[in-house]
Amino acid sequence: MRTTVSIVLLAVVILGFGLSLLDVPFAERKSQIGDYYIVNGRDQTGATNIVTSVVLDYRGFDTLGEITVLFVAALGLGAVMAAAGGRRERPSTTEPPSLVLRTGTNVLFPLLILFGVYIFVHGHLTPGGGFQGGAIIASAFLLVYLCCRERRINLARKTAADSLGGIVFVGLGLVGLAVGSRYFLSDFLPKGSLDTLFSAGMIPIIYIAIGIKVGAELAGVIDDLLEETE
Amino acid sequence: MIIIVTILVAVMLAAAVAAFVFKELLSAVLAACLVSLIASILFLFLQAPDVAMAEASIGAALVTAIFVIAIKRTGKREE
Amino acid sequence: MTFLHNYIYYIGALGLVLIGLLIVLAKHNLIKVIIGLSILDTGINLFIIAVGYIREGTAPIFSEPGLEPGRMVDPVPQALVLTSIVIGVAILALALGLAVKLHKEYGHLDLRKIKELRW
Amino acid sequence: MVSPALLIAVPLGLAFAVPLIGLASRKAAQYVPVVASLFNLVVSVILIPQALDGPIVVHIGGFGPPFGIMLFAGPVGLFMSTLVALAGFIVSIYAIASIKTGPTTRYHTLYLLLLIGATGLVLTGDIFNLFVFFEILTISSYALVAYHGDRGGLEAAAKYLVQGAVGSSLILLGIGLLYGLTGTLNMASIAAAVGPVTSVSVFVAMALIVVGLGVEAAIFPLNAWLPDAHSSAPSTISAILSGIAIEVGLYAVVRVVFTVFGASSMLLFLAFLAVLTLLVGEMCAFAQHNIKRMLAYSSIGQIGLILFAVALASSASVAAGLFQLLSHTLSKVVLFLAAGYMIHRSGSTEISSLEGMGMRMPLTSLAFAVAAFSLVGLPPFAGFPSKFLIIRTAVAQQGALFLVLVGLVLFGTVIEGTYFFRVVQAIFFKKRDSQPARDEAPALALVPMFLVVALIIAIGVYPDAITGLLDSAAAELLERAQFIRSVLG
Repeated sequence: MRTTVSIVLLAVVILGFGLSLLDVPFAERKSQIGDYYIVNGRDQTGATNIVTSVVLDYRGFDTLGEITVLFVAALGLGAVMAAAGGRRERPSTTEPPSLVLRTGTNVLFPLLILFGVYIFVHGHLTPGGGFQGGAIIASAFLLVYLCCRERRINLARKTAADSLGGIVFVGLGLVGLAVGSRYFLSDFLPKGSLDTLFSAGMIPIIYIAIGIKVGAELAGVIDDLLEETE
Repeated sequence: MIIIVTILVAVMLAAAVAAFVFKELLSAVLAACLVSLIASILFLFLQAPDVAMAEASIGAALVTAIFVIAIKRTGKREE
Repeated sequence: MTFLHNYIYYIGALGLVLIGLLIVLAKHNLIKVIIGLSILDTGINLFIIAVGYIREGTAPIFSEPGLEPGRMVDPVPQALVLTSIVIGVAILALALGLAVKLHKEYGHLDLRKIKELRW
Repeated sequence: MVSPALLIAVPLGLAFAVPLIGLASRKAAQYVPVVASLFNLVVSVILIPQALDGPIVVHIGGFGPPFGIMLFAGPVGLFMSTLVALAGFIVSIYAIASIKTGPTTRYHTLYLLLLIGATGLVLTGDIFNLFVFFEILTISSYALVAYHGDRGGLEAAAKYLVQGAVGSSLILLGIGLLYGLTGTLNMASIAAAVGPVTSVSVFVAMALIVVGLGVEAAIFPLNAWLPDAHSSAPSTISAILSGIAIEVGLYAVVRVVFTVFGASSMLLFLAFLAVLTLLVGEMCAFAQHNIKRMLAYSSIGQIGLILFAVALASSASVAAGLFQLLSHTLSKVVLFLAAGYMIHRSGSTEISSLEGMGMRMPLTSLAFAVAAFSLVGLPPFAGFPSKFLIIRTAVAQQGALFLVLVGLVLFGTVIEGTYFFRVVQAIFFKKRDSQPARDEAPALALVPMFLVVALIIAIGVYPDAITGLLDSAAAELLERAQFIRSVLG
């Protein structure tokens, strides 16, 4: 019964939506704004990756909101999981991890961290950025949890990384409000020369802050979900 | 090219249907992971490498991992 | 063939949206519902990226000299989808946390039987 | 010169710092929301005179519309952000006394983030940015509803989350479609591009966005989550969800329908939905035995009333609707906060267990009664002029249809009066066999409640103090061409 009703309901929605798609032709230019970013993005922001210049400069406020959303979810998950009791010691897995797994983890962990850092440091030049790099860093921690369940991230350090990442972003935005063009989140740093690592004003700094913050938050999410596994 | 895309879309939709049908939650999650992976390939075809990377590292890898952790701690089967 | 050329990505995206919504509406297991939300999100992301594509386009990255700005795909939808992917994982993580806690309280995740709050 | 961007940036910076502060001292963390919301209150009030001269448009990052994101701090935005900051300030003081158990640092951070989400939502002028702030608002409310970790809270949060997540997916789908149709995300340039054209596709995009936002605004039939969530949450959170979150959701619906799409053909339909919401809410509230569920259903009824006034779309009726929004927020905050301590003392949420509270907690009961009378619409409280204005402007609309709708609205308010008088009567006039000793709520809880009570009376006596702001807010919502001009030049 419920399935039938939902199918009928969905059919109406999809029909209406499908009809309106006729007004959105595939593979044609729909927006002058995208063109403007492509043409002016390099000069205005100094980044060769235009997506990065949109994410961090033109629509940087969205990204500030986005890291806030992740911050909210990580905190909320922590609050929900901690509601019944405090943080507990996690019992180690019944059988100790094999030598291969342990060695593999020890070798891979720094490599993954390095790869994540590479991704977010080069966010303004190549595909990738703070979010992708942060996710890779979190997966390095996931690997550690798979190998040695009893290891915990240092809560104070995680919180500090998380908070400082956010504070750097907001702080840079407020400095932009105070100096230069006097707009919140405006880029007041020199742009440097195109296509070099030290260019694009504050984009690399913000992406490093985001990368560390996202990595800490996602690792914290995994840590919270693993809490008190029987 | 268009044939590859068509096949990929067909497999992706089949995987989504599988996620609907499977009673075993782990299988359903793996089907959803396949959906994400194929979507990430399609993002690459649509010239969105940044998004493809995000979808692969976040949508496919991390989300699947936290799903598996959550399923391990709850029931393995639907109903 | 031209039909496929024009609509294959839209079909894929809409199909995912449809199946995702169907799972959310028709299933009773909370984890299954969350899987549906994740598929729904993927479908919407695919749709938004498809909106920004242009024929024979290149990625909006000036990675090598000689790339024409006129042939680059629209970067705005890509920026939106990056945001939406992160928001999606945020919601999923919180939802799974709630599911784990609910399972601890009730021993099952059947939404039909989780009904304390009725007057 | 103060920039409206500070209304978001400063609290956000503080919110990121709370976990660090909490590491040093758990006590200090609870004062951060108080400080942040007080800051926002002061800045909003300072900005209001400026906004009355002309809306303040802030280009974030220095990129002008439609290329960058902008904040649009007009009379409506600042009215709402003042309200958010005021309610946030009151409830955060109360929370110092009442939130003692659980991960308190996380509670205060999430609470502050909820306020930031609401503030950003009412100030932004970009539709995708609106979606992002909407997510901040809703995700923090999901987590806060489950704060106590009891069965009811978890269940309510899970159901709220599933419905809210589907709603926000629909919004995103609508935004994607809208971008495909108009090629822009700035509200003013969308409004300019959509223009007078009403095609199916524009309607579908609007329907998707309005339905998604309608889940948060608790418009019938999208409000199944609300009674559970508002009654299972901690009382502070119930107060803020009822007093701020649904109003902000309603603001978003109104902004999208009026400013972005200019959909005058939708208005009659919205008025019908509003009356339906009102009647369903009030009738369900009447049937409740649980005080918090009753207040939650009453919020649904009030949202219906506000939406009804706004959907009439004359400048007087929109102003009256905003006035009702103000008086509802003030009353509902006090009602939930007072009920919170009564429930705490009596140990039960049943209305019957509140009997004799008039003797046991006289001041709390007094605050409850004043807020209830104001909500019902008795003079000399703030609810009287607002309700009176709604009825007067609705009758002024010509047509028998409107008279029928007004009749239904009056019927709804009569029901509302009945159940509130029933509760007040139980509190003051029913005697218990064994009367417990006087046991008043702590001063930290009483002071914020009586601040609002004073405000309710002050506005009730001098409604003219705010009508100027409300009138120009109504003008901002109704004059779409003016909005487009002030943004795009």
